[in-house]
Amino acid sequence: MLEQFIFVGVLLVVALFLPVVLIGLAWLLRPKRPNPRKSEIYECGLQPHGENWVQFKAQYYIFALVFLIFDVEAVFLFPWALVYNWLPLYAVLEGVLFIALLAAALVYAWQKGALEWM
Amino acid sequence: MESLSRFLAFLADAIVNIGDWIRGLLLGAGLVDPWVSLIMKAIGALVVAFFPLMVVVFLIWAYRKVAARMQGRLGPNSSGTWAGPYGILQTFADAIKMLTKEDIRPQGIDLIPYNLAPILVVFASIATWAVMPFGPRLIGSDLNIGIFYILAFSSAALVVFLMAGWSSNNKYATVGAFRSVAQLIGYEIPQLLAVLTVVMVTGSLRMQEIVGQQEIPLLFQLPVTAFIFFLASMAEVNARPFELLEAESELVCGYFIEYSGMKFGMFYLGEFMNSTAVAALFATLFLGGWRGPWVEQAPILGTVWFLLKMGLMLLLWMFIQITFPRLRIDQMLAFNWKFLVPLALANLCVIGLVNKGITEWFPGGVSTWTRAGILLMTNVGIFLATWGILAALERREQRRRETWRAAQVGEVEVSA
Amino acid sequence: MVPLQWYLVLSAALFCVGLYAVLARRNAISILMGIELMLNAVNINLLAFWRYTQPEAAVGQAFAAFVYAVAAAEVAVGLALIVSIYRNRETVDVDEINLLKW
Amino acid sequence: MTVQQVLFFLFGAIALGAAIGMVTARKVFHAALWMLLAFFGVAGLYVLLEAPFFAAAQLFVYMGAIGVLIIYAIMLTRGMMRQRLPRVNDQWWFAGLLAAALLVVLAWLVWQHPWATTTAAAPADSLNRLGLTLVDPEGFALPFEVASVLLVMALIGAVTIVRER
Repeated sequence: MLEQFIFVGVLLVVALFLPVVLIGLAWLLRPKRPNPRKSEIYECGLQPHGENWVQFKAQYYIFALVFLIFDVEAVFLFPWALVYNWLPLYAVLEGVLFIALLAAALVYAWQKGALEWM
Repeated sequence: MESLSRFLAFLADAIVNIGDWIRGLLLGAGLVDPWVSLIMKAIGALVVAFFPLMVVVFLIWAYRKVAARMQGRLGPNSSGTWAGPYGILQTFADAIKMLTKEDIRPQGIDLIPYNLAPILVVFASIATWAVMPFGPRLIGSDLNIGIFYILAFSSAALVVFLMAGWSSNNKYATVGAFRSVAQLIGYEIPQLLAVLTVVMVTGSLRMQEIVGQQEIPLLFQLPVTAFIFFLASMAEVNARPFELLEAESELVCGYFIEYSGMKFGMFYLGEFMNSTAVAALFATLFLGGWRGPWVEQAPILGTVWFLLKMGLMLLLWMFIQITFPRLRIDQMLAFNWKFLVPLALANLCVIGLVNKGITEWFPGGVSTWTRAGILLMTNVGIFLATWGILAALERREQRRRETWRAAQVGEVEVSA
Repeated sequence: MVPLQWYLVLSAALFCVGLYAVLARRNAISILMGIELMLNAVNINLLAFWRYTQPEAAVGQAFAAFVYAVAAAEVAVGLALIVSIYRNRETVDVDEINLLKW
Repeated sequence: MTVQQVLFFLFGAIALGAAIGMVTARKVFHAALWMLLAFFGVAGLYVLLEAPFFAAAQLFVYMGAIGVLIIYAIMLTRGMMRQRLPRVNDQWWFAGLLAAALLVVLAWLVWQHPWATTTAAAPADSLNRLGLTLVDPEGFALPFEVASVLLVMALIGAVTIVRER
């Protein structure tokens, strides 16, 4: 099994080096004339004002929360889906119950208005 | 005649045969086995890593040509400066421009995450190609977690956007990053559930086996799943109806606003590479990958079929990208959470029950065609039910709006 | 092959680093990150024992999957509490959050 | 030293180094990034343990979902980061001592215990076995459903707590 991952490891190394090489090449070729006006933060031509602290809504957090729950469910559902063809009917029903509970959570969040963009 | 048929036999599986030839050459040069296979893997990894790069070079050119044609404006071949026949050199000109552009380093950035983000974007999108089946025997590594590996890398890549946005020390970049990640994590869920449906029907996570199971392409067995996957992956790669990442008019450029030169180029490259990967994934999961006529005789044709299917998906991607306007963020999120996710959940449950039901109902087993037919009918049913529910909701909404408007004007008595 | 002890020592080290974060950091989010690290150390242990004692049974893997679920639940509720406290008290410093101290 | 042992040291060093980076980072955002790197190292260890599904799940759940969630939470409690507070409390030296002592004890215990290990290879279909065990009434069918209930409860609780009233 580990032999299969040799290729993945080699590819990951190549994938890491490719952008590094490209950026390094650009670093060799490009002009370097920084000046303070140039390196100002872009704010549509206005003088930048304050930090990048922005109004941030708890809504983002709720979306990430639902995403996390679904992601973890996937860890359980992938092995289930993999052996689906060999499962008896009741085992499939167990999986469906699992998904139904998930759907109930989604319905709850929906009813509470947690999925609205305010 | 003899040599011609040998040449044809070589050509029939050209890429694998070239690989065998190089291996023979290395063995002949006196190298021993673990090193030879390591070198072969390195060559394979280089080919796999450069493949999306090559496709992107072509894709950027094709995108500009198609966009110019469809929107009735000047394309690269008529841009004033000569860019080769049909403007084919335009992408190379762009690449040279990016290479020689000054890299502006804005004030107050978080140096290490800022510089790491463009590298990791390309890293993650190349990494997904490790398990893509290019042909019957052409695959980087047929992992037993195949499709889950791709999902894992595309999910882990989300953090890179937050890294880029936050370390830029720019309000637009921060808001852009947080918004786009909110979109991407949302659309990852229906994509995930669609993939689960595919895994359930094919019974494997291995990419080659998913392709091998598709005597009838899954598009014709599970059209609803394909539809969900297509929409969700359009959103994943920020194609126009779901394009929030850039949103030129609102967020100027999204999370990579402060990047310039080659680092900007990396984000640009990563975006096109992701589109290519998603097109290849759709071709593999729903269009049968390398399957097609005469693949048994000449396995090289499998690669051709794969590329053709991928190209078809990319063309569709371009058409939608060029013709659609952008949605608002609230519309986009509502579309995901209130339409795609419930539909994907219902689809997963119904397909799971019906498919098992077929097995239980016919103890003798059914032919692939009967099963596909029943699944298709189920899909039509799911589609009609969804349509009905949506139409009913729309009618209710319409009625509510009308009564409200009438009450506002005061022309009609409001009746409950 | 890597000896089992190596994995166990490594996971003990990760666990202790996580423990230090939990005990010493002031920011509540850092504390939660320390807990995540400790749960990861537990998972390494579970999978190492699965691999080195009973690779033919799936029990170790099943437990690892349940640890994922518990970690997700913990981080979701924990962070929600922190966000809520921050909204009311304008701080996530655990030394200042002492309403329920006695 | 075999290739596997070298890789073990590589990934172990990534995980442990990033973990130490996490507890010593000055900014919380940097701590979160270090934590993600530590998770990546742990994923590499899972591959060495022939549990590739869990390696992918590590990227998928920890780096994808939990990473995003923690960074969002850091963003939400951002006012915190503008004050210059010491990042550790008064008892940090005691905590460090305790953690080090625990490490020494654990390492000693682990090292001197004669573990009865098997050299059998992991079955190629271990993931299928996991799937079958999870829904087997003799196996983990009940915990499987309870896990779903737990996640639903976590979602409901977290949404209730965090929603703006």
